[in-house]
Amino acid sequence: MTQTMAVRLRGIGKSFPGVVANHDVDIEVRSGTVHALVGENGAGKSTLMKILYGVQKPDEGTIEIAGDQVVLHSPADAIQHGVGMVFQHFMLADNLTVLENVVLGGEKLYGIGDKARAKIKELSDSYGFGLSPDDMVEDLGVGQRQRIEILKVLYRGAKIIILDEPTAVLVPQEVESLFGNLRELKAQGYTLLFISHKLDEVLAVADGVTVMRRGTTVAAVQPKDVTARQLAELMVGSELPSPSTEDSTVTDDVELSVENVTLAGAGERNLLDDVSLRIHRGEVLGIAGVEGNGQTELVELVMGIRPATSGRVLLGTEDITTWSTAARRNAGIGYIPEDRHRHGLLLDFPLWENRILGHQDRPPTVRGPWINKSGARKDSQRIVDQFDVRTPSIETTARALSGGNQQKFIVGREMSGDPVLLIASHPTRGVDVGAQAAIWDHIRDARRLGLAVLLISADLDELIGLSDQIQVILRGRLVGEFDPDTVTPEQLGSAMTGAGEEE
Amino acid sequence: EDTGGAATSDELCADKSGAGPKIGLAYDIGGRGDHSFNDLAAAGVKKSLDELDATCEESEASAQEPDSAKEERLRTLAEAGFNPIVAVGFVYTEEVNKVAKEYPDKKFAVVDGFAEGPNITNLVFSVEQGSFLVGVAAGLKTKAKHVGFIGGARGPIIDPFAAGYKAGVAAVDPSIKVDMKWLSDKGDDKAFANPSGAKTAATALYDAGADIVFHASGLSGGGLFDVVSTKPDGIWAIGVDSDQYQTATPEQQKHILTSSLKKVDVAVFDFAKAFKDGTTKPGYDLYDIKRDGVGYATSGGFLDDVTSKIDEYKAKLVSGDLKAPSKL
Amino acid sequence: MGKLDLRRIALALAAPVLAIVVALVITCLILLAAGSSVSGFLSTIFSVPAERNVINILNNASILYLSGLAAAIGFRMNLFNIGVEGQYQMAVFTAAVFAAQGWLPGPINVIVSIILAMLVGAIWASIAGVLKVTRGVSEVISTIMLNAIAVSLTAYMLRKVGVSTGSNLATEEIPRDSWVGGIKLLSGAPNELLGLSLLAVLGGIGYAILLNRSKFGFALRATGTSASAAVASGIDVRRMVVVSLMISGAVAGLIGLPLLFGNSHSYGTTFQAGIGFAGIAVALLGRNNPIGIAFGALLFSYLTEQSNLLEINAQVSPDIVAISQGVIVLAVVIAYEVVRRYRNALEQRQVAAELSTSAPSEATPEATR
Amino acid sequence: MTMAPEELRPAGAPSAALVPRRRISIWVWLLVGLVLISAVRVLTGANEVDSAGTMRETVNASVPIALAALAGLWSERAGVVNIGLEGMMILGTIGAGYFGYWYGPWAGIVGAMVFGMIGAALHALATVYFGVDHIVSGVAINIIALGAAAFLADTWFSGLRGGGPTQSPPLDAPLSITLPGISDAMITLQDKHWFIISDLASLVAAVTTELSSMTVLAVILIVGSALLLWRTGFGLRLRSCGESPVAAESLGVNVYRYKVIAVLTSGAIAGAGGAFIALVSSGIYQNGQTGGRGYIGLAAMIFGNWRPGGLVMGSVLFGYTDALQLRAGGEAVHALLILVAIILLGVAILQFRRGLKIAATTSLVIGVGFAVWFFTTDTVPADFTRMTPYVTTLLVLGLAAQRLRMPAADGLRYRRGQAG
Ligand SMILES: Nc1ncnc2c1ncn2[C@@H]1O[C@H](COP(=O)(O)OP(=O)(O)OP(=O)(O)O)[C@@H](O)[C@H]1O
Ligand SMILES: Nc1ncnc2c1ncn2[C@@H]1O[C@H](COP(=O)(O)OP(=O)(O)OP(=O)(O)O)[C@@H](O)[C@H]1O
Ligand SMILES: [Mg+2]
Ligand SMILES: [Mg+2]
Repeated sequence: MTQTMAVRLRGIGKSFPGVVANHDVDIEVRSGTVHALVGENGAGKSTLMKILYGVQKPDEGTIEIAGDQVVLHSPADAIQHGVGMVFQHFMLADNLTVLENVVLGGEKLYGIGDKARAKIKELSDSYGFGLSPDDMVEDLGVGQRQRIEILKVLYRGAKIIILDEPTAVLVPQEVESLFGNLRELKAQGYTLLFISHKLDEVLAVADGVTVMRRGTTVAAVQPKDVTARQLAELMVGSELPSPSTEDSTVTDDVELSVENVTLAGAGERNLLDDVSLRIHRGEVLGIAGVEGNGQTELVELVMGIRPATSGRVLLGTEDITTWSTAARRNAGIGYIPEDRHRHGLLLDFPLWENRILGHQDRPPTVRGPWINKSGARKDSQRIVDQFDVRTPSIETTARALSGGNQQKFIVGREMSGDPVLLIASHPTRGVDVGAQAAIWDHIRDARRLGLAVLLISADLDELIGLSDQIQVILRGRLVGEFDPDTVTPEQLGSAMTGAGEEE
Repeated sequence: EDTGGAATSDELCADKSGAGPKIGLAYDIGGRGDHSFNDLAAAGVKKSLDELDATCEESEASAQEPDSAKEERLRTLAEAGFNPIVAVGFVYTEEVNKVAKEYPDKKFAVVDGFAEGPNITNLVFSVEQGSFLVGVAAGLKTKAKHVGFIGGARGPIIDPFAAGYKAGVAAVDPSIKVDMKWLSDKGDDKAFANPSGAKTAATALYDAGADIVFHASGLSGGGLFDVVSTKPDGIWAIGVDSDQYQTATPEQQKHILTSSLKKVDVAVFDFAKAFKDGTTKPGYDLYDIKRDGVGYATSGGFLDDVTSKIDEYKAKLVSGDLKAPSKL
Repeated sequence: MGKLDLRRIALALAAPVLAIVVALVITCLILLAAGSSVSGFLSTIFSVPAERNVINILNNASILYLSGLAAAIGFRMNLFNIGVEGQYQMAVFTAAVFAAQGWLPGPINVIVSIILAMLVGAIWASIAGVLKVTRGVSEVISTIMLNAIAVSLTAYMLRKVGVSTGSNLATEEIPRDSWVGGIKLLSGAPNELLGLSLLAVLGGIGYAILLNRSKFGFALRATGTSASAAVASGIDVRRMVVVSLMISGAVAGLIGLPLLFGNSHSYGTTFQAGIGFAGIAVALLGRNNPIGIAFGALLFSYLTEQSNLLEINAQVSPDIVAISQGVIVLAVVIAYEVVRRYRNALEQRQVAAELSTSAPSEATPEATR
Repeated sequence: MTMAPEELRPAGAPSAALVPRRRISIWVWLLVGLVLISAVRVLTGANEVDSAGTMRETVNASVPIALAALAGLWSERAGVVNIGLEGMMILGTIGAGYFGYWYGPWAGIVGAMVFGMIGAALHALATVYFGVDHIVSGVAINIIALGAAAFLADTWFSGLRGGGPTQSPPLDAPLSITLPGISDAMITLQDKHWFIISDLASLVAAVTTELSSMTVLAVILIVGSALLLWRTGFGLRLRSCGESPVAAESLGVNVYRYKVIAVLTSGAIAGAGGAFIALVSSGIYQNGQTGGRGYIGLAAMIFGNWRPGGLVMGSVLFGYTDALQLRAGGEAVHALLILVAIILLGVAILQFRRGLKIAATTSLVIGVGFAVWFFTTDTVPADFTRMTPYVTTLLVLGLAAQRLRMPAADGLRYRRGQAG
């Protein structure tokens, strides 16, 4: 092992007000390898990578890149040293073209005109990215967006590429092609550092793995020496809970039926096209699909946020097609939105006021036209206790809570008032394993009591584990029904990408 | 040299040594330096300082102030021992009504006002008569048989100017066309402090064929003079309130035919003098053509050929044979 | 908790006080630069107001307060209602014309006129609301345009129905039995507190209750902080936009009434303008909080009243006070921002402390290894 | 502080993002406009509708608005909402008054831009560094500027010959250009009242007669800004701060710096707009002479969909209707009624073809209303002509606003270190 070290971090420490995100972190990454970084939610992985990319300044410790000790004041410095990063949340301006997003900040390299366009084309072609420089980013899907991100890094001639959870939003096939790209890059001498929660993937592609726990590095291992299970135990120190269905609780009573619903879009294609589905009491219906294929629209349609162009929606036997969102909620639909910050919470309001949100017509939080403050407070406390929301008090603003705790509070709220139907969009996205298990348990409990659940998730294991029935959505249409007991993620994946259709 | 308006020296009231009347002067918006009735009032006070050994204190209204600020201004002057107190502008009417009651032994005057009280004198002007005369002048001088008028805003303030002017023109020759433009709906900044609007209006009037334009729009009139100064000889503008020839630039002077005079300075001086003599009278003190309280200016000598004709009309106005209308 | 609250209160108070001091310092620097008398300025501004000035301050503050409330209702919804100005002009004009007819006896005439004014303000504001929700027109633009249109419209109608006295043009005078008498608050003052300034008190209480206690107020605040969350929780945001703009307009309709019924008794060309714009600043200064707006209105009113004397006492142009007022608005928000950041950090630290004491069970790393 | 239109989109209406981007060149719009106006002129015989005089006034009325709008564009493209434009323009007028009086018109322009930048510096400090709500800061700046200008005018101009506490002495205008040969020939052509040809002639006459050098400067500023913002790396960086500052930061762009540059430029341009009002439109400084043009400029920019070509159209629309009512009065505005009716009918047809039945009906009804108004009257009362610019703006926005799209991060708080 006489290879040079591409990256060497020594004794890195970084704290935010009240949080120690990193301490005593040591990492070594050899040139020309794929190195994986794993750890729980909040373990400090992203922070560490941001330090390496110059976004955050470390409080202590040293950074060496290709053998030279460096001080990074901004991403510009990191780029200068050949480091590039693809962030966990994409960093793209929707209203700009692919070209503009790529050349931004690197205008000196090839200008912003035809030379840059040619360079982008060349890169895109040589890696099979299939991007056209003049497309607007807002028109592109997740997979393409990710490729733009990688292209941005390559365009700058980075030799060390950081990818923060690049596979979280990809379907298995897309993951495969991404890994193909990574191997290719490695073969050309690039060094890749990537973060993932999916340990199988990590073992499949990485040459070295560093494990982080509670802000520090706890182990550096070779993939060939460990199993996924051992890796998980290194990460969390306990067994990974996994979603699994118990005995079926499905009844014969249909709670929600969506009948031939179509939602017209602005262009040629319908956002939802002749969608029909039924969910019985006590049943979980999982919807699998690549993001942007109509899941959001389906949820918003059932919630009454978007009106259907044609078709009907029935709750029990009641036709609710023309009902307002408020009426639907009052009729017992609970809603865990996919983006909790935008749709689920009033971040600057205390928890107890967040309890009222979505329940502003129902006791115990309101009384006639008035807010029932004590009722809201009491019931918030109940949720905090029952759902193990970690917060100093119910007077704390929602913003101050960690994502997992925010999500638990939302779940608790949406399960209040005995809903008959729960719409759960990505209920465990971005929450740590503990909270994840708790949320699964709550959904299962409610299901046992007769709740019907419409579950949308990008996490195929979660879908398979929780659902009684899985439907795949593709370009606004339901294209296949699967039995979770028998289906594999790969099968779902091919249905999701339409590969099945072409075969 | 001090020519910008009648009194732009910064120290109008600096000298407090006089033994005559202590005049408190409350201006409308714009205050001293507005080249209009505030300045004229100041000129009247200046004359009082010189001739009546008076002293003074001045204070001006600010834009969009509450009515209580006007009351406060008057009270402050009264408390500080000033007497008489001259309020410049009809906007002070209600406030003088109130405050004059509180200070029954002080004398108040309101320029253009309509206040009532035993110690209040309203100094009012028959501006339609002065405007009638400049209308006559315009009627006599127009070659195009087409004249124009720019008013700040429709309403009782400016309507008399317009009506008198129109009647004056018609008195000479009813076939002469009179075009009217109004700058604003309200007596606001867009009416009386809007030279760019007046420029547009003036250009439109001259482009449409008028060769004489009279303005009654306060500071906006500067826009008219700007436009007329770029025109060939024989194209005229008519000023308002003071003799605007006196304050114009040389290029503009060549085109300022006359001005419709409203002698606020005379009225204010008369009032101060009456105060000194103890002869102030409550009610309305009308400055009309008979008293030479309104009139037309002859600076520049452009009217020399027609002065006699204009004065015939003037005589008829004085005698009451002719009436200048004040409503449009 | 108690100690922390004390600190918070101190922090909350420190911000506005600091802002006022900063604004005064800046004002003095400008005066110095312009060669004006700083000591004259300070002694005039901080002179004890006479009783009649106190009354003026209260009267103007109550009018400003109504204007501030009107603006604040919009702000709470994240709507920038610049149209308060036009709304109150339309409203007070209508009320003046109606009340002058004397169709109804005394107090009933007043009450109906008040309702009418609120209605007109609401309707005028609703145009902006409807344009926003049906056509997506930014309320910033539409209310600017509506202000200008209101100016033309009231001037036009005034010429149609007004009577001119001397140079003044005004609606007919309201019958004496519908005048709302003043309240003799201070015996030494010749002037009185405007009777309808009580509307400000009622408005403030109503606003506080509506905002903090009612479902509607909750929906309003929720929509204001996150329209997306409001939609998801079943709040009809489009309806909220129209309704809240209408409420804002209705309150705006009250602005001119204390003056109309207590002072001028008619609406004319000299009726006070510009209160709507001042209200925006007052609302921002008061952070859209009912008590904060009261402080803001009193402060603005105090400064304006004291500035009346500047010219006579200190030979300083009263316009200098506008600079102080603007700087105060800016300085206050900056100060609050600094405090807010500090508080957020405090809260985060508190949360972290809480977490570290209650050791999480399933996340304990050493459980199996 | 204004609410994102996203949640307010009328039910069923497509989001701006989904509407296919089909950009019709500004030239096409201008041509269509010209043909329509010419047709209306010939139809109604209201020749003032597009006489050279009206056109020249239109240019003069449009330039300050366009400069304000351009100022807004700079700032908002970098993500800073600038409602303080009015204040920066006011500072521009007083700067132009002071420096213009003492050192001549060009110094006046420079002084105005510097004064505008002082206001902008305050705005940048508050919004960029302290994260203050952009609207609050803008409103405060408007108040400060109004007071400061009044105070300075009193301090600087009292006692000057021709000046006073609320106004400066008369100011010299910067050079204006007339091409006598062309100008006269075109006027002759205009007076023939031929369809299209005379209209074009009056247009040419308008820009060859007493064209202010500041108008030329404004055109250069607008074209230059368009090129700078859309054709250079600098512009891309600046715009990216308004679209996604975190993305920009993650690529090493110093977002604060670009925002500050943008806001300062915005202030300078707004100041230039103030200079135009003081030096060219009025020839004098006066308190309150901006008359809300900063706000109108903001409206023109929004109207123009945050684009240079669009804001010019918005400014011209406003400037034209404003100039027309003052210059030509009731008859010409009356002729506009039928123009509006024709446009509305056209819009109704377009909307109907796009399947927007309710919108189409609304347009149709309003259009017919205007047509009826036109055919049953001879003139529009003066009281209503003055509303023309405002009503037109509302009307046009009502028809067009849904297709507007502001920079994605416009008005949002941004703190350094947010990337990731
Ligand atoms: N800008 C910040 N301000 C305050 N706290 C922060 C900030 N960024 C991260 N943290 C905190 O630092 C800790 C580590 O966060 P980090 O994002 O590095 O975790 P992670 O390992 O990437 O988690 P995940 O798997 O969820 O992405 C968390 O407690 C987080 O709340
Ligand atoms: N989003 C954009 N991406 C790339 N270039 C742009 C964008 N917007 C404008 N431009 C270019 O910037 C310049 C100015 O834009 P503007 O929209 O004002 O021009 P335009 O003449 O109206 O363009 P068009 O004729 O395409 O409508 C034009 O050259 C235009 O092509
Ligand atoms: Mg992370
Ligand atoms: Mg364009």
